Amino acid sequence: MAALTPEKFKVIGYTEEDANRIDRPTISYWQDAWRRLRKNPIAMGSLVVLGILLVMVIIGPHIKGYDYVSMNIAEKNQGVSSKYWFGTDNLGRDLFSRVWVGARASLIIAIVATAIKLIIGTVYGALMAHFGGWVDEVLMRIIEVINSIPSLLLTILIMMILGNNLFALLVALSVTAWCNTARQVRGMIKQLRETEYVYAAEVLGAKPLRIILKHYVPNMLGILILDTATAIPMFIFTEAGLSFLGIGLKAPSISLGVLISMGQQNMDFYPSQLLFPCLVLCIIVMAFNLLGDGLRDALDPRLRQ
Amino acid sequence: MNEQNNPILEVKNLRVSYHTYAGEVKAVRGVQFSLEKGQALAIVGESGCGKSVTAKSIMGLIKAPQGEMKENSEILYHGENILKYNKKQWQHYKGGECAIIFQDALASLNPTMRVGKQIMENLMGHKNMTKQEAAKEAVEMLRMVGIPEPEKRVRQYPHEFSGGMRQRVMIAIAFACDPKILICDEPTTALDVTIQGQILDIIKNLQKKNQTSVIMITHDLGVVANIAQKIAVMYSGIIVESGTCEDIFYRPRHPYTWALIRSVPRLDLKNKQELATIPGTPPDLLNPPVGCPFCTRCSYCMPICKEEMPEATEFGGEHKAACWLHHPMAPKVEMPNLEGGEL
Amino acid sequence: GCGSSGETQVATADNATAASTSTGAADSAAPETAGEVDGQINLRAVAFGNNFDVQDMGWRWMMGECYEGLMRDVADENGDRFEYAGAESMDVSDDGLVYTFHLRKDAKWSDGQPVTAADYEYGWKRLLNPEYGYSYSFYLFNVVGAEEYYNGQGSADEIGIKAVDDYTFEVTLKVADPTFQSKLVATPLYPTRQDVAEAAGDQWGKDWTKCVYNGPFAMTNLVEDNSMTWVKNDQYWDKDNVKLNQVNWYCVAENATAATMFDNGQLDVFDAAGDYIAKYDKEVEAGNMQTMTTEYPGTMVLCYEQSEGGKSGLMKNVNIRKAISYSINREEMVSAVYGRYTAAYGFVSPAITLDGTSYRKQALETMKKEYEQYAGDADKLKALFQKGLDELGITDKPEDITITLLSQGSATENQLEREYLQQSISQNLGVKVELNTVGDYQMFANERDNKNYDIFVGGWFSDYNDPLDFLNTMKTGVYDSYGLYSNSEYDSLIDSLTGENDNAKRLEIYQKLEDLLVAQDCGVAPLYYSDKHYYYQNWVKDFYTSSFGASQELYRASVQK
Amino acid sequence: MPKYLLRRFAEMLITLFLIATATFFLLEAVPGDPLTERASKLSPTVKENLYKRYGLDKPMMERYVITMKGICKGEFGESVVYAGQTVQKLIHDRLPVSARLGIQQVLVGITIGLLLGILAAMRRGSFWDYMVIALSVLLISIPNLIFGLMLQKIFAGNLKVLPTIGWPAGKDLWFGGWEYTILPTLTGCFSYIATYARLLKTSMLDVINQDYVLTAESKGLSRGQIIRRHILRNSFIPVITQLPMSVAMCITGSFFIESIFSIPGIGQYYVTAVNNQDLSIIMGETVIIAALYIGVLFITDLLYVVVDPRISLTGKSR
Amino acid sequence: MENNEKEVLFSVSHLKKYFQVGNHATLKAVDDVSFEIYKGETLGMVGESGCGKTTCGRTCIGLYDKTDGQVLYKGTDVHALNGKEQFAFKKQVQMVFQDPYGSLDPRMTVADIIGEGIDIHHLAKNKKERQEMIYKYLELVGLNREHANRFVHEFSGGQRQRIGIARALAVQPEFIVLDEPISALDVSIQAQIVNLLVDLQKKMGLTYLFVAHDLSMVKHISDRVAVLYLGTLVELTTSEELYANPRHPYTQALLSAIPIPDPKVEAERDRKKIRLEGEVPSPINTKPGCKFQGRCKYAKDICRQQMPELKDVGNNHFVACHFCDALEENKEL
Ligand SMILES: Nc1ncnc2c1ncn2[C@@H]1O[C@H](COP(=O)(O)OP(=O)(O)OP(=O)(O)O)[C@@H](O)[C@H]1O
Ligand SMILES: Nc1ncnc2c1ncn2[C@@H]1O[C@H](COP(=O)(O)OP(=O)(O)OP(=O)(O)O)[C@@H](O)[C@H]1O
Ligand SMILES: [Mg+2]
Ligand SMILES: [Mg+2]
Repeated sequence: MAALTPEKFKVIGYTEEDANRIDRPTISYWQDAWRRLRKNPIAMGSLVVLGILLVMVIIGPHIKGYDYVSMNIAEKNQGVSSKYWFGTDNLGRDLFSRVWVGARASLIIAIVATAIKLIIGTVYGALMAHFGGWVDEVLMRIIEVINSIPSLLLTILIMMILGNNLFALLVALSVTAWCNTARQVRGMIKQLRETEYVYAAEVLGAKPLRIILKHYVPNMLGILILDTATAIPMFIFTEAGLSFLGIGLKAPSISLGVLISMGQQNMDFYPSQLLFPCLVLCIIVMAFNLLGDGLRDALDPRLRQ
Repeated sequence: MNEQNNPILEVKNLRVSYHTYAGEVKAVRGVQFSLEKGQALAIVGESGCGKSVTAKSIMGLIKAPQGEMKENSEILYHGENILKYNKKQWQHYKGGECAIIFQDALASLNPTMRVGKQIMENLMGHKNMTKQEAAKEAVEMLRMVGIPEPEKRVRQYPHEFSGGMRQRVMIAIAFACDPKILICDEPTTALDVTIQGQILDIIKNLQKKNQTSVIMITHDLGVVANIAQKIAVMYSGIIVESGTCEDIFYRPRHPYTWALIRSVPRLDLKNKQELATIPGTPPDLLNPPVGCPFCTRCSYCMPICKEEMPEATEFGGEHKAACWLHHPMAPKVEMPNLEGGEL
Repeated sequence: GCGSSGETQVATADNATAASTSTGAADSAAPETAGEVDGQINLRAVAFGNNFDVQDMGWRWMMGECYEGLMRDVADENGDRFEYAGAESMDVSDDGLVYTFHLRKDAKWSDGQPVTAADYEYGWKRLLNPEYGYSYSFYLFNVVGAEEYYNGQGSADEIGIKAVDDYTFEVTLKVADPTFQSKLVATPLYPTRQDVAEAAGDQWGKDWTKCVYNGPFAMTNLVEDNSMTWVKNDQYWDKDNVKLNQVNWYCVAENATAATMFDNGQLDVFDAAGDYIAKYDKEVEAGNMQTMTTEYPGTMVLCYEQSEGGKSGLMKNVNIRKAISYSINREEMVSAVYGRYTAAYGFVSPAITLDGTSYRKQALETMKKEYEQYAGDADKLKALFQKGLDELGITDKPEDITITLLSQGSATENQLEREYLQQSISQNLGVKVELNTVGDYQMFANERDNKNYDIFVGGWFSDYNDPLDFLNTMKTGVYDSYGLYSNSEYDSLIDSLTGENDNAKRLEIYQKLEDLLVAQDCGVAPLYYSDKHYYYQNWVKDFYTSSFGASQELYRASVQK
Repeated sequence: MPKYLLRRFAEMLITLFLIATATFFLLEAVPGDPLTERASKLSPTVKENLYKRYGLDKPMMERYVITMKGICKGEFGESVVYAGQTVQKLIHDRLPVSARLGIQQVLVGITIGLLLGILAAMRRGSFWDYMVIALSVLLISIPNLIFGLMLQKIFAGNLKVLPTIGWPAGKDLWFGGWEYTILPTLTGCFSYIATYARLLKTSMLDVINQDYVLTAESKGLSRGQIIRRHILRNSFIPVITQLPMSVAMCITGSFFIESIFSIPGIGQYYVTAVNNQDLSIIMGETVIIAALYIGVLFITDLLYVVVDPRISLTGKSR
Repeated sequence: MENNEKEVLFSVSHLKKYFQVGNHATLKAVDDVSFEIYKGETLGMVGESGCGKTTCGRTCIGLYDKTDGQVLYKGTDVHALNGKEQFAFKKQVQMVFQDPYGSLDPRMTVADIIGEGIDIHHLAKNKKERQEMIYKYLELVGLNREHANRFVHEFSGGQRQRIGIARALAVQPEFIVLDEPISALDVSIQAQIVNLLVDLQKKMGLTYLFVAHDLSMVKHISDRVAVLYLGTLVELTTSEELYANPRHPYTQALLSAIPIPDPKVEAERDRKKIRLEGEVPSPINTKPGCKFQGRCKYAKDICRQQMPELKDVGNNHFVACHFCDALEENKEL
């Protein structure tokens, strides 16, 4: 304890500056969220895993130098070896290269489908919330109808109508998925519309476009990001499911789904053909899911202070 | 006040921290007070100074892993440290010995459970009543807190009640098992003055009738004046001054208390006359100042205040204040006039 | 009938009233509950059909066991042979035009009624009835008045099909036709009970409980997509030779499931494919089970879109077709993709016999010689392809050319097959091969009929034992489904067979036809000959398959546990 | 109330009508028709007969009117692909099978899912929490088919404790032959386990932070009592919201399960029908499934009211 | 303050604002309210929670559409402005919101929040000027420049409310609706804000509509006070008069219920407090007659049948009660 000297007992009062000081560093909402995300080891782990996956998806197919389509009947159905890290498939193709090519396709499909879902869903939801009244009713009814038709029917029919191609696949994947986004966006905007800061902007004379761009959109991003993080694994997974019905990508294009469905048919004999694609799928889905959980926490306004 | 009656509740060196993403929030930093039977203690202080956390600590509601009760913290109920209680004892203590009323009655009542059942739940848990007895008793409880047609009301859900009535239900729940201690965490802040009066009356009457000790948490000095015998003034996780009602209102010794009392507009003030204010904002509990927490806003701040936490000085009776101004070396400062002007 | 690739066992067939034995023991559609009857066999089907109309040839593999026609294709260790069944004997007039069948007098339907010539007459005429639109009506077009009736020009009474008396059945042909006899084992020519069929009305052939049976077994229970039970038909004339008391069929879609059941002994027979073959061959070696492979009259071929040249427009050129055909290593494909079957260089399957000997033993696979010049030589193949391009006046480089391969199915074999073809062709010819893959047969047919392809894998599974059944499919206008191969020389050669009774001459013409189709025109590119490959438990005895009757021959099989 | 029911009913009918219309035109948009394959071998006159028989010769709008009229009368017509197959027959033969499978799946799946969800929520951040997350990701990432086959191999193949394929019928249709239903139910319930575990966990975490849970705690209730009386019911809204989706999924989504276990349910037939463009059957099944879905939606709305007294049926819908 | 020729800024007559809730219920948030606001004054508006204060304020400045009645701002109807006029109107009339946490967009920096009005009304010629203006307003409300680039969640409640005030001031309005600007704040901070507001009013000649339920604060800041009960105006007079001489039974109860922060006074008063019976009724589907009837111990038949008019009882004092004169006499008893 420092000695108590008389100087220390001179009234000096306070300064405005000190009184109003904010000790915390200046950070934006996103920095804040990022900081919180960074504190979450699980989410960061997922992020790292996703980073590694991303790298592997780009360079993975080239590591072993095997082309993923050329067959080599002499070396079909090989197990794990130093030559073929994941073994080969039943036409003698290197499974390691194929898995990463497949993961790449799955990811791209999922990302594009998510983008479609987000764009359509956001616009649709915004329309519902903005116009309200009978427009809202009608648009809502359309969503209801789409949701009531078994999605399997929609998917298969769309693949039939548009043919078995990538575009059809994307449409089929996102045809029902956007409904949920639209609902969320609608709810969010309806809620935002009643917030005091939007009223404040209105009092200031802000035009609707300004309110949308400056207030609605930034405040919806959290939800949309979360939506993305959950939609991507869902699409990867749904696409994999379609491969089992024989619709989906055409050879030589492959996705994880195609690999898994091929692997399934050989699982009694060459389990590695099923194991590796499944493993990669699980890792991707798990990473996105855990990241999504982390994001939910990081973006949750109730957890901030 | 007298030595002969042992305090029913004694809080010693209570320290509670919350672990958040940003770091450790030291919400309560060494709170100390005692409460006697039938007494009403008011804890006042601004928002975020740790009043509710103190109350929750006494109720045993600090939850790991976010919340952490620091070592050496002691809460003695009839001389026994409740922090050492086992599960059984806790269950008996909570609700049976000590009850709490939260500020937001709507949020504090389970929206999906009938009001009567929420009262019965407490009765059945602590008084070993049968369902029928408890149901009857619940009606009585509602009648006691002045809810009309209690027979009908027990079968309703909280959202069918008005704000004042919900708060009365909370009171009924709290009083259901005749607790020895009642903690009211800002029970009337959300209510109108007319309803607020009714609620305070009910609490006061029940307190008198049952000899219950009350801890009233509020930042409304008017409410404090109405109900309390003892007052603890809290600032930034610390009790800066405590004493009897008269002590605090008429002989306050801490600059914060001065400022607090003066900043309340009084009806006898002249129109648009400048009010006394406390400048600035309270410190951040994430990194509380080493010295006196009030030093950044205090007109009497001295260099020592920024360096070291002052010890509590006693002024006779139970009146204590923690301020360097009462150190012998400090200049003599009188409490400024109650009227207007900055401190 | 025809199939695209692989075989789909979806069936359609017929029958009659008040099933005598529908006291179904099985309350549960589950395998093991059907009480332990001695002598029962458990079999698997990939899918069940629900057409019991014999004339529709729907459920051939069932019809052979529950129904019976004039003759029966009987298999034993010596292969198939046709034996009299519903008929005891047959007289053929010297000009080969009039066939008189003397029916067996002890043949009975499962409800105890005798099988009479009237039943045959009704069945045959029903086959020709234009209202029903049976696909196999053409079997009888050579009968006097038949085609006219079918096309709405004549009446049923004018058809040369007559029940002379209860047990004498007479058929008059327009021209002599040596293949007629081989059609007699086919289900469309089975008898049908008029009273039962008419009583069932719209439900005829759709509701199995309204059927009557005249074969060794009678259906007693059916749960769609699940299981089917037959019991021995005690009204059957040859019931003493039928050793099995009950046959249980299970609908098991997944090979893995079937293998599990087979390993457990829940299935007695397993038609393995792919890697299961290697697995079970080892078991056979160890004496844990038995195996059997028989030829089956089916050939899978690569079809080209020859009417308009396909999506690429190239398929009209014979050199291009040949280049594609020769770039496929059939031996490798058969072993890598299927693990069974035989590489094919001809169209007619070895299972087809002529005068009792396999047609393939009598006729060369004429394409092989040219194929061997090119096989495995990418430069030569490219040159051949280029030659075709030059002939068409196309200046595109091969790498800018895309050939579309239409395919269907999602089983491993289907996938491997199309990827193998895609790889082979694109590697050898340097062209791009695009896959047009559809989920199922219905869509496949749509795509095919809309000509959204250059090539696809098709196949023909013969319905009667004569090379003509294969070769006739490629005649202009017979089946549009085979890439629309059309050659007037080929057509006139086929026509010249009409009325030709001399088998030697016929063989000569058949050879010419096949040479023209496969070697010269490359109208189709044969890939492999189909076969049947079964594993069965050691306790199963005398289990055979027949080429033109039931796939699984249970008539004489027995179980000795 | 009757007024509300009436309005609700009318709304359902409108939705059903829209669904039927949408389905009809979607099917029309698909190239080709169900008779292509069958007709390819037939002569033109016979072909004509065939098309006439199924009414496919009429112009689209006329067929639309006919179809809609049929639906009003509850007649969907006969299958074009499988002669003799009608929607009525499907409902009679197959719907009960699917229903039992679905109910068992949903019940078992939701029960286990909810238990895991409670475990994860109560032990947030612990080993158990992560186990539940990992398990649920695993369960939804791996296709049903693979699980089904593996279960089959293990329990029916290696251990021989359960039958490989089959499904109770006859008098066992609803309450017997349990051993047959174990594996299919298990296979099917995995995805529900995953969904509901995560759903309940999230919503419980929301509820746990509510003030009334603190109130409950301050009454001295035990943990179990708090969960049962105060947390669970209040976390059920999202779970209820998910229900209709699960019900819709358990009918068409059982395709693989029905196929590997040879279960004669409606799901398998539905996929076949869609692939075959079997118009009448698709229409029929779609309308039935949609009606079921809408019905469940209605039940969900009732459940909302039961679970949360703040929600009123006749008030604004959520 | 006594001179009657003060300029009328807002003239509200028979204003009604109903909300449609649920299917057929009407919530009468503001039911036939008339008053005037003079230029340069502060009109206080008190009443319990949910009595329609916010709604009234918002309807006055055109944020809500009215159901009936009229609001004139400088003689023009607020609800009948065309786009351009409305834009100009919004520059002159501003609002400070009740909740300092909810009224600031969490994704914007303080500079952007204050700058929004400047941008919308093109008050700054260039970036630099905008920046300077922002600094000016920040300092005006007692914050400093370094706060400009921070996000609102870093600020305490009082600081946030000051940001809200700066935002309103940035468009240089003449009139500001202060919708309970202090009720969410700490006692120690409340005084800061009130001082600031009084100070700004003096400096800029602003007119305030000050909404609050804290009567002591309202008395302190207001020239005149309007008391609302369940959407209707029950009493309107100068603040001195109101506190000295409340005429409406509700006002009387209200005033007597305010707890005084002085134990002795409080103990004294406790016995004299008027205790209202019952609960505040719901504004949905109210009964005819005086809205206070259910809780008023003086209620007679007429109160149940007829809504009392707001009438002048002299001394600029308006009361809506059938018996206010009788009560006046009874008071002494
Ligand atoms: N669950 C929690 N997690 C993190 N920090 C918390 C939590 N609960 C309270 N705190 C922090 O502890 C400090 C004291 O909070 P407390 O609720 O006791 O304040 P208070 O005095 O009751 O304020 P008020 O008057 O607003 O109720 C605050 O800074 C608050 O942010
Ligand atoms: N947008 C709205 N839709 C429906 N009802 C509303 C709406 N806004 C307000 N109300 C209702 O109108 C009544 C008056 O509300 P208002 O917000 O004006 O009250 P207030 O006096 O400002 O209360 P507080 O003191 O709580 O802010 C309340 O009953 C409220 O529920
Ligand atoms: Mg608190
Ligand atoms: Mg308000």
